[in-house]
Amino acid sequence: MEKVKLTAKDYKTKIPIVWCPGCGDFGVLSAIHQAVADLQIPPEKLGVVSGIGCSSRIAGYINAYGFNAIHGRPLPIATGAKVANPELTMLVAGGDGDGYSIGTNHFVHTIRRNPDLTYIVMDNRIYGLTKGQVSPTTPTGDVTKTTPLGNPERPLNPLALALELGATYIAQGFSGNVKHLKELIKEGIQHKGFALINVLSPCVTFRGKQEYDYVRDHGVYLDDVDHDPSDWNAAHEVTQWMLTKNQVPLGVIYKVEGKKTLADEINEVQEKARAKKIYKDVRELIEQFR
Amino acid sequence: MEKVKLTAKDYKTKIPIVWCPGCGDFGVLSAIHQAVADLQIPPEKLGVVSGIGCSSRIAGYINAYGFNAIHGRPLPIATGAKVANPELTMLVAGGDGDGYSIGTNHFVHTIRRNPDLTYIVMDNRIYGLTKGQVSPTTPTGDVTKTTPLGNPERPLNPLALALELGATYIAQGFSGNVKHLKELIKEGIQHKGFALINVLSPCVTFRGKQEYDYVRDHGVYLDDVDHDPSDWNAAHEVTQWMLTKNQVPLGVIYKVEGKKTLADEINEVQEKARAKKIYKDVRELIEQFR
Amino acid sequence: MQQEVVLAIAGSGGDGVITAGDFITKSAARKGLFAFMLKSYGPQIRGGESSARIRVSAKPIYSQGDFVDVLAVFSWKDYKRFTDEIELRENAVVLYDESDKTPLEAVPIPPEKNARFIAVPFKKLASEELKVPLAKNMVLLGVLGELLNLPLDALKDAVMQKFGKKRPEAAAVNIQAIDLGAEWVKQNLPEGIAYRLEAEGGSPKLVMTGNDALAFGAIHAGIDFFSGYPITPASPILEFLARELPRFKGAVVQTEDELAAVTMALGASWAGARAMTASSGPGLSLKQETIGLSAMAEIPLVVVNVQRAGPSTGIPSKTEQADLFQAVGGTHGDSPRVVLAPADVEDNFQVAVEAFYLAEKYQLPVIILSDQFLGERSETVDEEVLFARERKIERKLPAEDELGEDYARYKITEDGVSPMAIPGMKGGQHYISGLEHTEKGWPSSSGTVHQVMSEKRAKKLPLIAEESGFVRVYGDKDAPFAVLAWGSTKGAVREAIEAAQKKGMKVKAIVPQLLYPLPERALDEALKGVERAVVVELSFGAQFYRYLRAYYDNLPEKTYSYARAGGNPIQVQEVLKAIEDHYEKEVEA
Amino acid sequence: MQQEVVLAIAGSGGDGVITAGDFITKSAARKGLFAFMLKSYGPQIRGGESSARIRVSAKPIYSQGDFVDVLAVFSWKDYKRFTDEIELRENAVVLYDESDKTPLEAVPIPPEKNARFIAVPFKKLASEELKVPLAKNMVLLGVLGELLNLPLDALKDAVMQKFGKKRPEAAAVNIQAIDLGAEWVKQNLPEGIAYRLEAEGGSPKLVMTGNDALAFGAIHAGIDFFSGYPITPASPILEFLARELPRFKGAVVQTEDELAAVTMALGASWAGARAMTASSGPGLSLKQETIGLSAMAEIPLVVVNVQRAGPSTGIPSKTEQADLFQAVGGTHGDSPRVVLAPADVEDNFQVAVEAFYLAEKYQLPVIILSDQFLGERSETVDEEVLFARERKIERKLPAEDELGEDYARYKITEDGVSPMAIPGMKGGQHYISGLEHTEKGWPSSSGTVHQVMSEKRAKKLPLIAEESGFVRVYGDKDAPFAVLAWGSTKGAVREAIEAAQKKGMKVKAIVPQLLYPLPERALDEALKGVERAVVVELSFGAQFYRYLRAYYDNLPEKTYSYARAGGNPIQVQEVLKAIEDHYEKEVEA
Ligand SMILES: Cc1ncc(C[n+]2csc(CCOP(=O)(O)OP(=O)(O)O)c2C)c(N)n1
Ligand SMILES: Cc1ncc(C[n+]2csc(CCOP(=O)(O)OP(=O)(O)O)c2C)c(N)n1
Ligand code: SF4
Ligand code: SF4
Ligand SMILES: [Mg+2]
Ligand SMILES: [Mg+2]
Repeated sequence: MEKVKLTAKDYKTKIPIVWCPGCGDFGVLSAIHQAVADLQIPPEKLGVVSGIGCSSRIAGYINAYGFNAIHGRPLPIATGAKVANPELTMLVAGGDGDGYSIGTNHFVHTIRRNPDLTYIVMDNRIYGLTKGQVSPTTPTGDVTKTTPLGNPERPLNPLALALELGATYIAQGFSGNVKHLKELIKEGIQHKGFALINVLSPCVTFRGKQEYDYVRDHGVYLDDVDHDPSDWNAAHEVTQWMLTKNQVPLGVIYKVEGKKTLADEINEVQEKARAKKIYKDVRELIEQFR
Repeated sequence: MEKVKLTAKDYKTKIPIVWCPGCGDFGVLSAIHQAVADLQIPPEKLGVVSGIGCSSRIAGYINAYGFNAIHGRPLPIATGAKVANPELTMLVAGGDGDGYSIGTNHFVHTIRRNPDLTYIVMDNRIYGLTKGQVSPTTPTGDVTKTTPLGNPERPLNPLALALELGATYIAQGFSGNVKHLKELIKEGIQHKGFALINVLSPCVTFRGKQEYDYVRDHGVYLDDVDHDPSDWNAAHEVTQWMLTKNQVPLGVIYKVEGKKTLADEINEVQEKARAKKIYKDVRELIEQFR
Repeated sequence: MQQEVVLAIAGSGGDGVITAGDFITKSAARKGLFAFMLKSYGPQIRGGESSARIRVSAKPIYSQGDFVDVLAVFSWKDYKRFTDEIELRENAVVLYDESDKTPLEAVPIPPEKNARFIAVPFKKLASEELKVPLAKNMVLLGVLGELLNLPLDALKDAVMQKFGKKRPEAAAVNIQAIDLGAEWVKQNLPEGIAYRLEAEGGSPKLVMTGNDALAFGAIHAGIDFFSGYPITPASPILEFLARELPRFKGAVVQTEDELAAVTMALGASWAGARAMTASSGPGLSLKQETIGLSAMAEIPLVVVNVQRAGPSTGIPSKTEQADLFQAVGGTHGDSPRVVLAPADVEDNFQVAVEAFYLAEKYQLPVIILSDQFLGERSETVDEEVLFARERKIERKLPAEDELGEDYARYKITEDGVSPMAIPGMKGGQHYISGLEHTEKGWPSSSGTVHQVMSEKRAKKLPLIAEESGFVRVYGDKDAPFAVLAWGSTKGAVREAIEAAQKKGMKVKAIVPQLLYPLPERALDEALKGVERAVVVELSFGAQFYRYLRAYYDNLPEKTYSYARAGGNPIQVQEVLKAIEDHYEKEVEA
Repeated sequence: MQQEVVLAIAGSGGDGVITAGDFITKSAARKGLFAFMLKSYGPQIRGGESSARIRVSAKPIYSQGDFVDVLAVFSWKDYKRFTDEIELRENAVVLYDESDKTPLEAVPIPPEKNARFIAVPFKKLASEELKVPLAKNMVLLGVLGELLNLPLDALKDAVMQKFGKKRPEAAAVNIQAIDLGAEWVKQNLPEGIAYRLEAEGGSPKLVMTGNDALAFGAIHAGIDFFSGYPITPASPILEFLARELPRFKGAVVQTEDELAAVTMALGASWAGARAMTASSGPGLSLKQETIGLSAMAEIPLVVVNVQRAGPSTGIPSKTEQADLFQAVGGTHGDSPRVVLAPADVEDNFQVAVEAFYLAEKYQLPVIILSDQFLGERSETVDEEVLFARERKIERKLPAEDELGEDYARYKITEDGVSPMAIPGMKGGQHYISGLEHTEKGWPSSSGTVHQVMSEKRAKKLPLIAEESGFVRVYGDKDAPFAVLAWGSTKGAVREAIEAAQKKGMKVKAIVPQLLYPLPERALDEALKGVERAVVVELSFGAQFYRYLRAYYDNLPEKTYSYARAGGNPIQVQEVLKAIEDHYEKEVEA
């Protein structure tokens, strides 16, 4: 066995953390620190791209190449980076607002393209950074700053959506269980292609402590029940648990390997193109203009 | 029986049509003309909002309040209009690029909000107006201007996506069968809430005539088979036919009534708010600042 | 006789610093005093440092005040974060919690300020006497109230208003705490500390933030529809309207992003509603395409930008005036629009009304350039001033005989405004688009049509520039020296003008409320006799200075620029120095 | 001796008008002549009207030519759509298909043009002799080739190149058709029609469009990654790169929208690639937020805007120069960037190279403002000129000893450029964001830090302005009168200068290739001795004129504006008139 050199501590940074005491995102951060340590990913080969939100600040707290970009756009940024620099292990992080509201278009089409990214969404079912407005995952009826009389809308189900779109690794974690979450992240990183990890990561400031209790009381670990993550229909049923059984599934909901990634596609195109014609010098392009 | 006054002809306009001879969109236009005539919708009560694309030009060819807006944004524009002016019958029209590429975010969240709109997507599986680039519904392997060696990507399945997102009226039509399509549109307009009608409307210029043949040869009318559109699982299976059976389902795939619309939600909020406090004069708002 | 005082309070998130500041401001307003309160937060979402800076005065005030007279801190650690923002006046009084044992030499206050330090047992009184450590901010309130001679009754009223109904016990404890603090001052204040405001105020005033004033103004203007996406520092507009607009049967939608927010508002307006959206820089960048559509399709639209420091995410909680270029020219193409700039909290209300007035009358996008400093500060406001300017808000509709077959949505008219048929109007059916079009709205790719329609759309601009009341002048009307400013720098500029006048300089300030199109004639009028000018602004790139050069023909030849990056609001001293720098030169010449 | 000729061909979509135009242009280039071809389409996607306008000359030409010498039409109906765009020279030769029986009095050509009408049996020859009615455009080609004395061999070569391999039968028929047309001219051309180009050309030239030149230039500059979303008239750049870049192991992604396009390119650049995206106005509006991120996070990014007439959807197929304000200031905040403007097809290639050079060297966004007229026209290009300007494209990386714990991504340096660690570099790990930040990239909300970092980012601009080769001067270097222009108006301006000189005026043209930051010193140099100037542009709002006023201190006091809406490209006559209007005045004064 190879000697383990890097520990979780080696992935910490010195940037002061701005999260509120008790914020779920601390758990996610620990899980990431431990996951990349377990996998011994050299920090310089690790990229972390995030959007904007409390959760997105995480890019600064990991010893890596961190890019806390703009709201809603971490997926295309990370896709570009991964295409340009395929050696990088690329984590993408953000909030429910970032990923499932302003970023939904990219969410849909990134899944379609299947780049080898691990997308960790810290779903606190609220807009934290902007101080408590309704998010697309806020439960119906909940009072927020912009739904003072209760949220009239129905929440989006990102797990079901990802499944329908053809994602090949879909998991849900809980920031209150770092050990479990760490394993999900590791598996996501090792999965070839796009991996979605939705993490219930309570915002204690704008959703209160009961959010922790909710997940603790209603969480069901898929390892404890007879769930086959390679079975699409079973996975689909699991994605509906919150509606059908008031249960929060935790674990790997769906996973299949072997789907072409964006890198595979790009390589194929390059090979096909070069099979037709290879230029030795840029100047040869001139021929088509004569 | 009431005397029918308006005919399809009354819904035509004089603006010169720019579509190529043979374009599928002509069929969609006829179907709309006939549908609104059948329903005797007064032209001044009809709104047609579209994005940008060949298909989106349709807003100019219907005697109505037509708004050929900007690329990808017809859904929120129509939502705003419908909220502001609930009496209008509001059609939204556009292409596969407009709705399923640049407009996907609005597609997702409009379905969640469920405004009472009828959204007709002229899906020609290509970008027509910009002269033949790949679209999110272009089949894998097809050669387009931007995939000269064949489209490496997997197409999006808008029907399945809408179903997963909770749409309550989902239908697919074919511009080659105007009569059938007309009925789908009428049903969509009469449906309370968001109605999606995906219309296979071939682009003869950039996809060739075989696109017609494909639908004709592989189309299966749901009326002819034993499909129950109120059964979600059955509907889901139907949305997969193109992949699983190389068949193109035509007809109403899913339909349930009774889901709250955006207008219902807005009314509820207004009622709740006014139950708490009603201002007789704007100036009374001042009290909170004392 | 003490006419005014600038207070600063610094603490951690849990310390209730902002609440204390709010109560002081409210009670000052009730006494009829003028007040101005600025909040500032550290990067922490909760539990981080925060500070409130409150200026209270018997005379009208226009800025936050450069120097702090009285500083109150719960801990030196928290205070440290704000040294950039808080400058003490010489001999300032510094109240600090006695439990913070930092030696005074180590405290981040320069010795040359000669501050008078007073240790106060804020925490101890709250914990020991009341057993409610959290009430320390109310103890502080009592201390400050007594120190400044604010009416304790008014402070207590403010407490009752906030907690009375919902949490009567909390209210009772807080009131006790106020008394404790006041009592402490009476017993323990060293001799020679005299910050008692002796002034009598006028009639009671309102206190509101600029964001609330803007949202309120929009309701006054008859807004029907608002769609927005949260963003600091514009979210309070969305929140205010989400709460209040439904009571007026209006609708508010929080959308999935800014693209939906602006297009939804445009759709509502097209269908006949008065519609608005609001955001800050990043959101405005995303809205540019639709602003162009509003201009091209000639659909009224009000777009608010509560500016923050940029570029990119920048400093979301800090102010700047650097979105001017974007407001004027951020859209592709030659795209007519109106840009309005409120300059204080009252203005936020009035400019909202003006925005609807102009948008509806001229059928184009109106951008309101507020900023964080304007939007988030609280200020005393006079009710009558708020409602003083009346505007008749109306959209030009087609007459009966203009409808039918020949109805031309973009009919060329003298003023460039064409009667707009609203969906639902019989015989008004027509087709519009963002494409260049003929009078009937039919798409055209003719260069001639493009020129003619560009002229048609542009015709509105000179008329808007002639609308009255959009240029304000402060100071000596005949002065040969002017400060040109816009938006939230107005306050400091106005006070600097007064200070310069006191120093014997002949100066005035010119502050347009309408930035685009420039009200040229009113500016000409205001600039009469001006030989030198300095343009003062909070934009590193001196956008206003450059904009004036580009668009205004009669700028004094000797026009200088004082511009710096935002973050902290501009100070009176800074403006005064800018005046002196360039005024001096004139004397030399 | 005829030195040049301007041809126009009009027909329907199926008529092969553009193909015919392409063949003429190519064969002229092979003969070593200079050629310039402009296409124009009606609103129809297919089957609508189209026209090709080709200017061929023995001497260098810079514009489309104001007047048409030879017009060929298949049907008068189609031609009608282009009367706005095609002005005949007096006594022009008009070839029309004899099957169109419209009486010549009813033809949309003003009688005062005194055109010489010649009925030609294009269709008949193709249908009857060849049984291939579609070959009528090749008959036309033969007619024109013979009429102009173009080498028929070269025409046939062009045909072979296009069809020879894939469709040999088509090639054979086409060649026969060419012969038929040429023969018809020999037999039937009335006396006195002499448009034979007598000139000998130079060495064979390339023919390319501006869009292709730009994409080719990007490949020459070593582009690794391109992401784009289709839009007229920028799509050909995406299409060219989708075809060619994979052969160089680069990657191209067609994204879901422009937001993804620009952010994906930015991500690729952050990870070390040379990355570009391209769009037109509406897409650029959507990209503003990310352009600001590129500026703030200091990540190189090349963004192409092939401008079209706006605002909003405008006229997608027509040109304009009205996105200048947006390019310079469309992003919120004070956001440094570079704006480059190619002025002809060759320039598109070179500017692409310059763009990568500047973006990589200075770590900021570079916007290329091309336009529809530049992007879609075909022009003869000299291979050697294309590759003449060499630039060393390099990103400043940290030295070994700068890496590690203390690595500061935004280290303040003399030139404002900080060594950039690329993901993968050991010890270079760091955190960046669009937030204002310290040298280490840590977020900061301090106003002081904001000012310092604004200065740091702005330091690059004067250095860029000093980079050489960005201002071109044409005409009389010592002239007291100058035309200031940018981008695609250059061609007409340059020819107008020549015409004015011929008329005895002392004039020059000054055309900066770098628009932002303005190369002030080079402009000062170019403007030496200039007393009057006119700024010529295709923007209704006179954006360049206003921009120069805003940013350039030494504009001659008497600087005038000639500006109009786009649609049709600017003409030599128009510029000449603008010169005369303002030059005259000088003489009077
Ligand atoms: C374009 C743009 N719009 C809006 C914002 C303001 N904004 C910052 S974070 C955020 C949402 C935060 O919610 P989420 O993504 O769920 O993250 P959280 O703070 O809850 O972790 C918003 C709306 C922005 N920065 N940029
Ligand atoms: C913001 C923006 N991006 C790109 C375009 C260019 N554009 C016009 S239509 C279109 C797509 C057309 O495809 P689709 O929506 O499928 O309509 P179709 O023409 O096929 O009916 C694109 C990309 C635009 N007008 N605006
Ligand atoms: S506001 Fe909520 S999400 Fe943000 S740091 Fe605090 S607890 Fe976490
Ligand atoms: S290009 Fe295609 S979609 Fe567009 S009008 Fe022609 S056939 Fe129809
Ligand atoms: Mg959240
Ligand atoms: Mg399409």
